[in-house]
Amino acid sequence: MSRVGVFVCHCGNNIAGTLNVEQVVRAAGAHPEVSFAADYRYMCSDPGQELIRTAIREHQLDAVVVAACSPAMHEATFRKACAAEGVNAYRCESANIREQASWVHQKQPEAATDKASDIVLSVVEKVRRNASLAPIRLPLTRRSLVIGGGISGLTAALDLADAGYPVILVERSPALGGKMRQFSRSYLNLADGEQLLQDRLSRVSEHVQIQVLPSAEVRQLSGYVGNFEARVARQEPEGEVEFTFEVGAVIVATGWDPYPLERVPWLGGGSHPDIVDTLTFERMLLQPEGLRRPSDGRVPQQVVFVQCAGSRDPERGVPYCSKVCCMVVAKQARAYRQQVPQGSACVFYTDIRSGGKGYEEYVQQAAEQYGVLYLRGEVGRVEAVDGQIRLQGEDTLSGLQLELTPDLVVLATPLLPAAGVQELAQVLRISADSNGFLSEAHPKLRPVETLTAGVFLAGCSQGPKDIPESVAQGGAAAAKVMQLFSQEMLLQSPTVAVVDAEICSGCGACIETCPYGARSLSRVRPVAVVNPALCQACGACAVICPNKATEVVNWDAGQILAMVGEVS
Amino acid sequence: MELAYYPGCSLHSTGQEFDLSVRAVFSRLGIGLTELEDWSCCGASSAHAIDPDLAVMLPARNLALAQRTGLDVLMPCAACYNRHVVASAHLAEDPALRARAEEMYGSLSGTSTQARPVLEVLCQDLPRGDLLEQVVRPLNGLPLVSYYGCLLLRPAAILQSEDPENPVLMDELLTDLGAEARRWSYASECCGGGLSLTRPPVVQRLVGRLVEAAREAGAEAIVTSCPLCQVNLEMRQSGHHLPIFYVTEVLAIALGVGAPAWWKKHLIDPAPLLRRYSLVG
Amino acid sequence: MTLLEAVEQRSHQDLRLCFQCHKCTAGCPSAVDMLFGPDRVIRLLQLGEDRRVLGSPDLWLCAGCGTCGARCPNGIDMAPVMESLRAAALVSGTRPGDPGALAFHRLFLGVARRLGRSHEATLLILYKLRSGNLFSDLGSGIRLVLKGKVPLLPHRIAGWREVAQTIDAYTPRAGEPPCEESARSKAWN
Amino acid sequence: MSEARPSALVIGAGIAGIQAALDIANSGYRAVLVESEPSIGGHMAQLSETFPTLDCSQCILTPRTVEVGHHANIDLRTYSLVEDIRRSKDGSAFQVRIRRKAAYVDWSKCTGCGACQEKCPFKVESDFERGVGVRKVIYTLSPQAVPNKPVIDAEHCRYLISKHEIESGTVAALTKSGKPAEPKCGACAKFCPTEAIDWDQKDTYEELEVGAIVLATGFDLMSPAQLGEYGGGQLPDVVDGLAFERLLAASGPTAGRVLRPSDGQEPRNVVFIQCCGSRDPARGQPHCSKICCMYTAKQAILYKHHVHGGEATVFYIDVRAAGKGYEEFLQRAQVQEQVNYIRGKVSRVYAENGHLVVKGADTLGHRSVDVIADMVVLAMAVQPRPETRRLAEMLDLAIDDSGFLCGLDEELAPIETLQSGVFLAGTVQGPRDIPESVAQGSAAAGKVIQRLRQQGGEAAA
Repeated sequence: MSRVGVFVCHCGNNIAGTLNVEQVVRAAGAHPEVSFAADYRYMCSDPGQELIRTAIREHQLDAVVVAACSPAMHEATFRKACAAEGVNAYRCESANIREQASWVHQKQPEAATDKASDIVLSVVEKVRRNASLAPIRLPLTRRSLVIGGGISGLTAALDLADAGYPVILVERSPALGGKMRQFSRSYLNLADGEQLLQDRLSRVSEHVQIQVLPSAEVRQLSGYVGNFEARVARQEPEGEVEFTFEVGAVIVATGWDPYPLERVPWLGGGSHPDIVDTLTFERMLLQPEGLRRPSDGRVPQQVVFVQCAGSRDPERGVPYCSKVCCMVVAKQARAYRQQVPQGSACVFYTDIRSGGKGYEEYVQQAAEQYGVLYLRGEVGRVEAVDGQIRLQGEDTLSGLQLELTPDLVVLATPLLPAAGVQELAQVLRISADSNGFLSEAHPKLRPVETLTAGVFLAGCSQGPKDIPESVAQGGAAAAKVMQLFSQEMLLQSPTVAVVDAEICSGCGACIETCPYGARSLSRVRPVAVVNPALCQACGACAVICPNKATEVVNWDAGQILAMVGEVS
Repeated sequence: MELAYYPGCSLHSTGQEFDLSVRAVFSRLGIGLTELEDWSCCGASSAHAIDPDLAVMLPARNLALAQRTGLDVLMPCAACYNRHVVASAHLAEDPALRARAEEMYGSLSGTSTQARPVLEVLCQDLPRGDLLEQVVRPLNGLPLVSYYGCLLLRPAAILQSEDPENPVLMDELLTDLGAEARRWSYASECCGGGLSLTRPPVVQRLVGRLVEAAREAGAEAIVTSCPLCQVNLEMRQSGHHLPIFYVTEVLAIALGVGAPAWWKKHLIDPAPLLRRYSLVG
Repeated sequence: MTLLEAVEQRSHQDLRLCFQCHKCTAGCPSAVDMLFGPDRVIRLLQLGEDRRVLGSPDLWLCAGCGTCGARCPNGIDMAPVMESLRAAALVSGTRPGDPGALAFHRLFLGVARRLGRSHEATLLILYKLRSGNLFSDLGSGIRLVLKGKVPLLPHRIAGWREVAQTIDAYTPRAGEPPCEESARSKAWN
Repeated sequence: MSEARPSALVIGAGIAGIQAALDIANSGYRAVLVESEPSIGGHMAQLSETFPTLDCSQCILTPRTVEVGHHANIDLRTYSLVEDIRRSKDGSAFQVRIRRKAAYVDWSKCTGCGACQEKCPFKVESDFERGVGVRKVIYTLSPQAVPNKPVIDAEHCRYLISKHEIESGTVAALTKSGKPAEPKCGACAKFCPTEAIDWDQKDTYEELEVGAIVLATGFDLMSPAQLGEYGGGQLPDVVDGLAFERLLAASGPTAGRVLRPSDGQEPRNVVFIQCCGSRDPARGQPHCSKICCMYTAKQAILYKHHVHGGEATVFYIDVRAAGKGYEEFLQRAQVQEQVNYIRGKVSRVYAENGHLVVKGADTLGHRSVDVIADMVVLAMAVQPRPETRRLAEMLDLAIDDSGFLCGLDEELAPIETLQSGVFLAGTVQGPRDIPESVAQGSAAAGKVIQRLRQQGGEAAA
């Protein structure tokens, strides 16, 4: 006989606005093993938690159900409160009556109330059968793998190394520095990209804590947070050499790749040597003899920049905004006017997105001080006719139709996720969005984490961003790793799959079905074993097992049947 | 207090009530006014229509005359006031133009006289308590809206005026005099006075909207401090018969120096309204 | 010098700062009657469409109220810009976008030139005669005269010659460069 | 008070400061988190939902605030101000003086039961509710406040005012019947079950030593009263973006119903005006406030969800949807949710016939538009909080033209400052959204951990 406490949260109006909270309390209180039931406005608040703790003391509760939001939200909060009063954390469960009842049945308050009562009672049935457990403790390796040697990867590596943690820095190309190395200059600094990187590059190469592997790629990652094993292949003159590293964390900073010009044929991409992308124009600005156009080496007198050349164009290009182009073009147009004062520069744009520190002012200066002409409107067509570029566009602000014959057209094409990042994502067991950028754990509050513990993101691998944002993200990812490495041991949830070796026949069905690679055959005898660090308790093994030899702790068949019995 | 006085062309014709009420009120308040000798037209609102420099050079003559008096110049007409202040600013910034003006009219510096609008002198120079002591006939809750128009407020940086989007001086004065200053959104909207003769349809639209908004705010009259606005609002409204007062006229009533002579000059006779609120006779 | 640059110099306004937010036009009391509105006047100047600007009635529809300047995020006051554009239109010989308005202003200054002050009765009658529109708006004029607000006899001030000289020197004539001081000095001497 | 354990000072407990403090604390170092308001969470606690996922702001924030409140390595100092900071002689540490404002409530006795707030008879306009809601004179910012301990607003408390009058002699010390005069009211004290009300509480001071500092003092919105043409501060149904958040929020004064302030009616037409004071060097701030385009799109969507058949119109100059999933979110607002986007700035908002007339223009259609609205929402400029300048002077940090703090190199070292050991996080450096602020908070924590490790202090196990 357990002594279960049930606590029903109003969640402001999120729950109490739809369903009858008191009725849920009464339904729960009628269960023979429920010794106490109450409701409160916000269970997650300090007084709400205090209510739980007081009830545990006063009613000698040994299990707790909090009927509130999704367990992903606050289960940890409530388990902590229970543990503080001596109730084992795993004897505390959340019953989700918000996402699963009040939010989805707003128009049927009575049915929602009945459903919430059922949910609560089924969780009572589960929790009274829950075992008391202790977290699993795992050791960890305090070394990290940083993939990508651009500005965000370099920043992450240096931050970690400066904090005293060794780093393996893997870079696909032969040299570190990433795309920034090709930049003529940044928006705010006068020096070119190479100069700006110099300090970081020399510190990385000299740092005792950093081992750099250029021309290398990560081929495989096995293991789990704190205890990964990475296989890295490096191209050397003699052929491919493979290295294996034990690391505790991985930072993915694979950056971006340019969009092929041929994919914007309506803007003449690929049809004329004087139609170039912004990255090419960066290099042109750095030519020692001054700016020359590719076709005949003449100084271009009229340059047209076309923004959103493929971005914000779900039909023909990519649906997303590439974020940096507005500023890149403003910078390039200014630089062009500086190098060729008698030349004219105009920019076709849809919206100017200069949201960053000093950016608005920077673009205003381009128009005011550098005489760059901004034309709001789309370019209909760019084509080469008899070797001459013709451009048709409209200035929607004045309504003027424009036909131009520029000497040079610079297309601000989209930023693409780095080539090969999809395969890498599979290797690392992380996910990517529909555009191919890697997915963060939460778009607001966990921007540099992934859903795979121990794997972090930085810079453009997650989506287009500019230099200061990439630097901040590199630093943030490093901080997350430092946090991880500061733990003495890693704590892992004990509610994982277990195998009853007496029943297991070693058929291997569960090994095949496990999506996390957490199961294998024992080396000692023909039974399945579970690596608890990898197991995510999904239960696929329990379903597939023909002999009912495997179960997830605190989610056993008896519990699930009791829960179902309560509902039906 | 002693001021030089520049009535401007309007106050000698369409804006006579303004001239009369200014003289009456200032005399009652003990502020001496000496008309600037041989003053000339400032060019408003045609000089700036055809040449920016001409719009500076015509006021420059009056500015030179004013320098010789050593007194600040009261300029009730908002257009004249605006043009003179803007001209002073241009003359201070453009040495060539200034040299030409001085060659023509004599020195523009020496004393620090400046143009002053009526409202500012009444509300800022004069202690409010002193003014209210002279009130003999509080305005009995007469519902009014203040209308500042454009030229007293803009360009604010040059005129050093109060916030053009939310001016308060006139409202405060009217409230203190016992009137009920109604809130409305049109206190500094343009009435189109500058286009009154050349584009009557444009102006009728603008005035119509102002008068309707004043009615909707519950006002029984509009109070202004600009002769262009006053005549424009009276002449171009249709069907509303909403009286348009100069601020000095309203003040004159409160000070007991209001004269029926100038009510008769209004295109829209305010006497019936004043009778209803027991403010005449 | 482009018209854009000449106007910027003369009006002391920085038109290149304009990012076409349209706040000026939204608040302009005359905009609904304009062909372009203040924001597109700037835009056309930026694009070098000078003739369309100089010939537009918009220049003559600006009431000079300064609402645009008070609200512009970039601090651009269109009233002086319009002033400079009108002067530029006159010296360029472009057919004025509103000949009636120009005629009125010339009459106004003509009266001031003769008297040293304005005289509304003279002006009203001359203007209505000249515009061939004698009866369109005469009602209110007559009402003003009957109210005794418009003195019928003009008064000439002692210093009228100074005023006349000033007006003569600063009235733009077709063919003058839009912003050249030397031409002005000639007229002056 | 200062312990031997190396520690860092984090000033400002908005999301950036919270993230920095948690990351420092979770790495085993002590973080002293100072917040001037009675509870933590910053502006994020005021938001309804967040873009582009429409996650409930309070729901994703509360786990973090609760974690801060219970964290063994975080010393929370709410309702407190940093009075002084001095660097130690060897440069490695900082001496910090913190003033805790008198709350007139003994928090060690208070259980947060809320009886005092229920019984307090006086209501005043609430800053947290941005003027569209009220609070009691003894108050917490929200029911989920961390810490959930109330403070008394001395300026409006009847008891404290009358107590001061008696003590200063403005009111006779004896009543007519000859008894000593008693301060009036005191309802909170009468009903407090733990006798936690302390009428004699004074400001208290604390000195401590820290090895590093994170500045995360955040932002304010420019006051709508500065834009007279929109009727800001004069027309009750013209509100700023944060006020509209409160009207959308389930925990807000209208319990999540969009009701206009003047008469409590549901607005059928809402106009949103972007760039109010931003991108406006002539009268506001030269900078772009960066977050408004997205939160306006979000508010328009949420409004349309709350008020079926309601019309939402957005006036904009450029829509700046630069961020992951932002462009797609904007498309959703325009296409699926049918929010009416008009490119052009509004010149004036008039009050007319009990509604508002918004006079704008459509630069693309080349026409003027007058939109009749029941409510107008102004996306006011993001600007630094006043105390930021004071802290910058104290620490000798660089400030930009808008008053935001400058990073050592705004591009390559945005977190570090001219002063070693002093780091920046969040909007104290310039306008930015939540994920950027969180990333900066973590990055600043990384710099702090690095420094504390280099100084040789071992983290607590």
